[in-house]
Amino acid sequence: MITYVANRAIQFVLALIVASVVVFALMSLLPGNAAQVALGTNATPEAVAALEAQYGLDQPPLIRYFNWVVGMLTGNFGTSYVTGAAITPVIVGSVQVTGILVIAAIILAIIIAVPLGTFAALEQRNWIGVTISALSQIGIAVPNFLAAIILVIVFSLTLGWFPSQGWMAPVEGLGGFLSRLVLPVVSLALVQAAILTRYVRSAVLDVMREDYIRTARAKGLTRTKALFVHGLRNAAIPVITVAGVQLATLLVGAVIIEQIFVIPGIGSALVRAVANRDLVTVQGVVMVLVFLVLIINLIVDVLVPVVDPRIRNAS
Amino acid sequence: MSGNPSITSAGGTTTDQRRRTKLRLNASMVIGAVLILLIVALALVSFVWTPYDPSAVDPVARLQSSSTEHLLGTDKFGRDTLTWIMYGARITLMVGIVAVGIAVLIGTPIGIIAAVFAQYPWGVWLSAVIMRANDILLAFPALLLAIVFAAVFSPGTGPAMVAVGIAAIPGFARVARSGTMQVLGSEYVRAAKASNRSAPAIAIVHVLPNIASMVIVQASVAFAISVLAEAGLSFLGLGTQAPVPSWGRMLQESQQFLSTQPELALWPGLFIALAVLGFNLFGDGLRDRFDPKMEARGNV
Amino acid sequence: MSENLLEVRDLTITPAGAEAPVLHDVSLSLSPGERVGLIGESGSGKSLTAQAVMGLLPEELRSDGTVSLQGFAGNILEAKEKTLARMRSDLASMVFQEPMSALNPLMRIGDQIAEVLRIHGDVARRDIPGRVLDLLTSVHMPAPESARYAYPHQMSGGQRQRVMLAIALANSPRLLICDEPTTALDVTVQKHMLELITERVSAVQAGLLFITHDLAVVAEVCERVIVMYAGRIVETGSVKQIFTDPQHEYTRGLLASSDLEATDAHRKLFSLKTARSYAGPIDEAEPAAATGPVVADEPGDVRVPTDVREPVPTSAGEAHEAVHSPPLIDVSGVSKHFRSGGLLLRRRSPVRALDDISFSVASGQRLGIVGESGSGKSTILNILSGLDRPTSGHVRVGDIRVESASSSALRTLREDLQIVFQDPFASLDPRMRVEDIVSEPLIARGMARDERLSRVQEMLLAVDLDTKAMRRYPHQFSGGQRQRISIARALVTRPQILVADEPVSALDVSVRAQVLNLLTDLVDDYALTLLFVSHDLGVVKHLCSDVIVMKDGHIVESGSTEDIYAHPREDYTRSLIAATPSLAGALASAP
Amino acid sequence: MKTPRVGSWMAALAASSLILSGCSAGASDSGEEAKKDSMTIAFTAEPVNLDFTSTSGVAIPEALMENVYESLVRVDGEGEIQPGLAQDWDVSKDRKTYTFHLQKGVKFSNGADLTSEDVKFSYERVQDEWKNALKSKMDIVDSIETPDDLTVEIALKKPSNTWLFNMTSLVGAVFDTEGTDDLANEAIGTGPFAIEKFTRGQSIDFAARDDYWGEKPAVKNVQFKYFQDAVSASNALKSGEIDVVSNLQAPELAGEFQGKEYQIISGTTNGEVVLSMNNAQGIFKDKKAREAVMHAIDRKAVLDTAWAGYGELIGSMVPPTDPYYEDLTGVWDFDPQKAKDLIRDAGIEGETFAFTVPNLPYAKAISEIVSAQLEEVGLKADIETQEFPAVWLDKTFTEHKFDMSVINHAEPRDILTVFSNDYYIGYDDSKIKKIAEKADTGTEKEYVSGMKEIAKTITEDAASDFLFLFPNLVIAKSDVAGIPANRVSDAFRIADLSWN
Repeated sequence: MITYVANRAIQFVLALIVASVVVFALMSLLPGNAAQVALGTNATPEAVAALEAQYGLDQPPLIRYFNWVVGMLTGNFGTSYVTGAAITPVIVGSVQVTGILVIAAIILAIIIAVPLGTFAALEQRNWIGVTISALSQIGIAVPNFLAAIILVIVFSLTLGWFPSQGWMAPVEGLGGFLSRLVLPVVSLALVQAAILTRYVRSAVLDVMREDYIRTARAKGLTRTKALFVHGLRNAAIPVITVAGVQLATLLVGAVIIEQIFVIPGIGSALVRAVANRDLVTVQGVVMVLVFLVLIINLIVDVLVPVVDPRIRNAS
Repeated sequence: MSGNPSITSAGGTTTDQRRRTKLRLNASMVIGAVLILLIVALALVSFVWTPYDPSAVDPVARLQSSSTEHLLGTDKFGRDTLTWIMYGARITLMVGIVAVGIAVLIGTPIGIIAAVFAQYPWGVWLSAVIMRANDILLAFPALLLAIVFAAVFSPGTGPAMVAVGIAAIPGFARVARSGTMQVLGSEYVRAAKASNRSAPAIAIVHVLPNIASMVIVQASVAFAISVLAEAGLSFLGLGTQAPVPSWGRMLQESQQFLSTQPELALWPGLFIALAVLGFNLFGDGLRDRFDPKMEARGNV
Repeated sequence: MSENLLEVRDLTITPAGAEAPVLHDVSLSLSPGERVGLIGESGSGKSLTAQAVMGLLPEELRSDGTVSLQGFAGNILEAKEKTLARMRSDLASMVFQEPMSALNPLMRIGDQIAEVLRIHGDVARRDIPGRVLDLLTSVHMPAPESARYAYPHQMSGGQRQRVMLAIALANSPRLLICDEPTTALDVTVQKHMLELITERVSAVQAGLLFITHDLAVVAEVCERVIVMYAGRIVETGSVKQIFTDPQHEYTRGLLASSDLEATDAHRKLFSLKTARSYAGPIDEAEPAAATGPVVADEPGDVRVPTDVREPVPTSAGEAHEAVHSPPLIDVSGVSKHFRSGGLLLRRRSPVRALDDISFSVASGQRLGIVGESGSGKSTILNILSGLDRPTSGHVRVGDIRVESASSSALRTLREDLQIVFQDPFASLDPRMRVEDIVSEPLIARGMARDERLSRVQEMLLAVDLDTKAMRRYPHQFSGGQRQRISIARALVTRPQILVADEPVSALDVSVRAQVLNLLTDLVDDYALTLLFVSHDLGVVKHLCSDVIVMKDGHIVESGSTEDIYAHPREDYTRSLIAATPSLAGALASAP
Repeated sequence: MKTPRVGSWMAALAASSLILSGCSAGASDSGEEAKKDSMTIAFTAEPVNLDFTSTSGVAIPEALMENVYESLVRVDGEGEIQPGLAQDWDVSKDRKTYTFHLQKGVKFSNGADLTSEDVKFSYERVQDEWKNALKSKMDIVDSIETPDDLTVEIALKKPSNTWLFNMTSLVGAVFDTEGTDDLANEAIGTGPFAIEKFTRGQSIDFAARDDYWGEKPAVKNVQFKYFQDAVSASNALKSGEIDVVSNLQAPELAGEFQGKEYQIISGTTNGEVVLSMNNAQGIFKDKKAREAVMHAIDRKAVLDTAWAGYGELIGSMVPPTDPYYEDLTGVWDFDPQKAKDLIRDAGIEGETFAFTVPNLPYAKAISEIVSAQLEEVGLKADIETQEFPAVWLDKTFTEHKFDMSVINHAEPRDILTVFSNDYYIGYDDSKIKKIAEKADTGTEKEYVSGMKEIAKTITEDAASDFLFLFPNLVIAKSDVAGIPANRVSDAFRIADLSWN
């Protein structure tokens, strides 16, 4: 297992370095700069030049890149010359917010998808199975911002069960935190649940054809019991990998839900920073995102051998 | 003693069983094809005829629900929604197909090359590098690509499509790589090697046809995600720009009228769902049709 | 009705949506403790019958008729899943064919055995661990204490099948059904398994329904035999009566084509069509085998065939002249070690696949390589065909030194040496038409398209396939037909050497005879040198003039086929020969 | 058809998620009694930092001016200049020296007393250290004297009618001599409120100062909450989580607040929505082409469809609240036929022009209807949407790569800056330069008549088409009082807010 971890670590670091170069290059492509944005419509060329000097934008790119990387290595993403505030707390805060939101959404998606997908596979011949897979097909087609708006109209404006927007940290008030979590999590979870249901259904269908399910039935388990006792764990492996990819894409994918529900997540921070051409913050946010996604990939790669002894022995 | 049920003289049972499964499989493919043709028809007809000129503004007839002269009602500028749905079909089809096209044409070869390299001792780390680069691309938020492209090339359907397409590459690379590894492990590839076929020839002749079904499934799901991503981008002002009609933007702009005039969101949302449903069903049908493993087992 | 353990009346099974049934009015019965064999080739419906008895038929099949089991109220075919579940592994249990995939890969062996005890609750919870240990020892599992904590993938095929048997017999059922339990096992392991089954079944006084395509195995295990063909029962009777005096034409054909020692006038194996002149099994090989007192077979009660059968003269004759000219293939001191290491190439104990192998093959010679799985026979093939390089030692094929050959030299080697693979389903690309599959080796030679097509037609005729087959896909052919396509592909470049890697072990008995006859004709017509790899001694004995016996990467013994079979020098060879079930041997010892 | 299916599915899921949420605290958890001394106001553009000396834009002064920072003078809803930190002031005969007498007992939020020294320090700092280009409004100041702690004498280089008005804007803000080291994060002012919490991208919380020199504000805690999405803001108001939506960016939603529990205020701002044309180069260099556009655009239809009719039609770059306002809507009447003739004369029939549109809600809506109307008369718009502020500022504003654009110029009294030579519109200001010079130094009356003449000349030159005055569309709960109807100064004054 040690060589496995060692070479994964090396690949991890290499990936981060390459990502940092790509991010920096992409940012320098962006037209317009922070100085212009700061001075807005009543800027004069001299004022813009002076501000660029103050922001250090006039230094050659290589030096800016190294200052930034050195800063990052020491754990501080530096101060944003646009907002004048330290970047690290902004990133850490917004990652926590999006983290809670996205993990809750994926968990809810799994809670919905596993039973639905299994049931669709078990009943694939009769109308229940067909409706579930049809629903999941249509579910994929529902954009999450449409689902969000409908949820707000139904559950917030007419029924008044939940607030229509806003974010409250758990420490400030559990009731407020939970009630503001429900609608955004449900709107995020719907599409993911629909996609996951399709993968669970095909994973369970594959598992049902396996010989050890037939053995389990020959041992005296009914068809459904055999599937639940023996099948589901084997079906878990493809589901884990898909859920991992979904979690990774949702980190930024949730930005639209963050905007509708006014939640200060990492996606909104990224959009705001790019709009203000606050390049240092953008680079910091993207590096954290890349780091998180690589961590998620690592967790999935570690989880799989935990579930499957065959892989555990091989590596 | 594998499961092939045919013994020379008792052929009767197997052919009708295979014909039956072929019939059932086609059901999902046929429905899918019909839906896709409906949307393609909408797009094609819009080149020739539309009830109104899409840019024709009629402030008096603003925000009407469906009526005789405006079948699906009008938007806040008084433009005919049915016309916009027909024009929008073009953009949505283009976005879906171009984005998936980019992802398939770049992602699949990357996957195949990574798998082929993994066979040779010197290629193992190269394959690892390719797959890690793939992870980085997965880690890169599609949204950031979209923002940068929109800023560099000015926001519009083009940059949005390309960004969504690039973001879908990792998915195809993974599917292609695992599929190719399976095919390269098979005995018919060993046989091909034993008869002097070169690695590229094997990749084209043996690998591509055999992983086609997996790529098709991935493509049908990717189509759905791309269409929705473009709609989402228009939410941030990055997708198709005014006054070009696109279902995504119609959906996003109908958001303000949801409680007063919901059908403004209903029609674009419905047609996006039909398009996505169509491609998914067609994808499933195609995969089962070409996948002998599925046919031998005869179940859907 | 009541005294019979199992009663099946007019069982008919029809797939949903199809009219023609797959099983037609099958009726059979089994009295308590009786051991009955159910023989038939793939597609005969024997497995479906077994699944019907256990209530494990796939959903999309409609079944009519009645299946009643002693101790189970009502017709099993109409019972609900809940009531059936209580019956399974309590009254009747089943062992399946593929041990590799029959156990849940994520669960330890001990837990999977304990589960069947827990389900039926005959054993108190705290005694279950003890009971699991007893079961493992009862199936002669080595080191049962550590085996219970192992995972399925840490066990061999034979050990897994023992676990399946332990599970099946855990609650001492009244009826044990075995569906081809030993087909996937090596010969020696199969022998122990069969002995174990008979021993455990009699210990528990359970009835046995044994399903197989291998007549010799049935003869060894069962008292009565039912023969099925195309979904119908064609004949039943005692083992002796069926195997010495078969009534139905199909039974006789089956008997003839599975007897590798009998050849017809043209020295061809009997096949279904040519079975009429088959005289029945003659056990002329002196039972030198050490195991058990085998009474020499009285020739009296067996009709001596008209023409005197003598060993195949031609090949032996040829072998003598070939000695003078230098051998076509020369392998000396070859070893092959596989080193498994990650990116950092950490030192891991190397796997020694081949250890100092030396042999040579004269041109035109027919050499057999015999050995069980893991003996290294496939590794040898890989090296000879240039797909792999030896770790040490050198290999010469014609004038090419394989271990140091350049890639272009390897290309010419591959044109002279072609392989026929084992699994007819996996060795043909499912998405290519037959004409492309067979012509593929010619493409690498840069032959023009029309010349390639004419060559393909010529080869298809040579393997008795009509040229209409060219436009069709592999899944439209039976196992036997696909193997012919594979042979056509191998011979299309007119190679000097044909390497056959277990070409017939995946085929039905009746089809096997046709393919072997085809091989013998082609080897003669194209003056090929044949390297025939197999774990089946009978096939090698029929086809090859000389044989090498391999075990764990070493050559245990080598020599002409007659010497090795008549008086094997090494114990391993002797146990291999003894373990190969032969029809005549079984009949001789049958009561 | 689609909504019910989604609805039923949602209901089932919501029920399960309701259990997940356990104790849902109901819609607004701010109880009845807390409502009285706190208020939440929704805004759209959120401030990047608190330092308007180096970052321009509407958001920062909107939050800080008259709430945290105060100037010597302020302007009321009707555009009249009122006393601020200066109790009163007198102007010398040659109108070049202003003597301000400061209020007594004024304290900064850090406890320091306000003295004339602070005023001198603040205004000299504008000239030397400010990056914000608005600092040019202080160029006219020659010297600042402080005879005693409560008197400030400011001498101008030459008399100016606009200088005193300019002092009501953020340029006139008074800082404490020790309070300017971290302006981006800390705002130390003399105003009625101090900043309690500033969470970037989310909200600013103001707390009333009990040591304020003037009248104490009725509402103690005010929160500015920033909404990227207009629909979320209106939903938050409907469900009672916020009390006021300042400047609703989706005017169509206003219709849903007709009921008695809400009030809709549609006042004026200083924002003129300008359909700017590139006068220096390209198709609209030719006056005829510009005139054709003026006739081709039906400004009423643009207002009704793009911004649901909220906002006022104005014929020039001057809002009604400015003293030199004159209704010039009649100068260019909607006459498509005349527009077609002009286009034929100018020989630009069927030509395409580059229409750069910032991706702001009002701009995108306007571009759709304007391009349709121009197409009617034979001018084809090639619309290029540009990310605002970065790309629009870079390509259109700085590099002048455009033929036509549309933007809301929100700065007060910006007619002279927007129509100067080097500004992005590229208007030839030679005709109006001398008039502006005379007006500024002349008497009050001369100033008003001079500025009117300038506004008329610009409109007659068809430099740009003034579509409409951006409305100050405020929607609030019916029991909220003291909301500023018109936005004349930079500030959104919260001191007058109260519950009744």
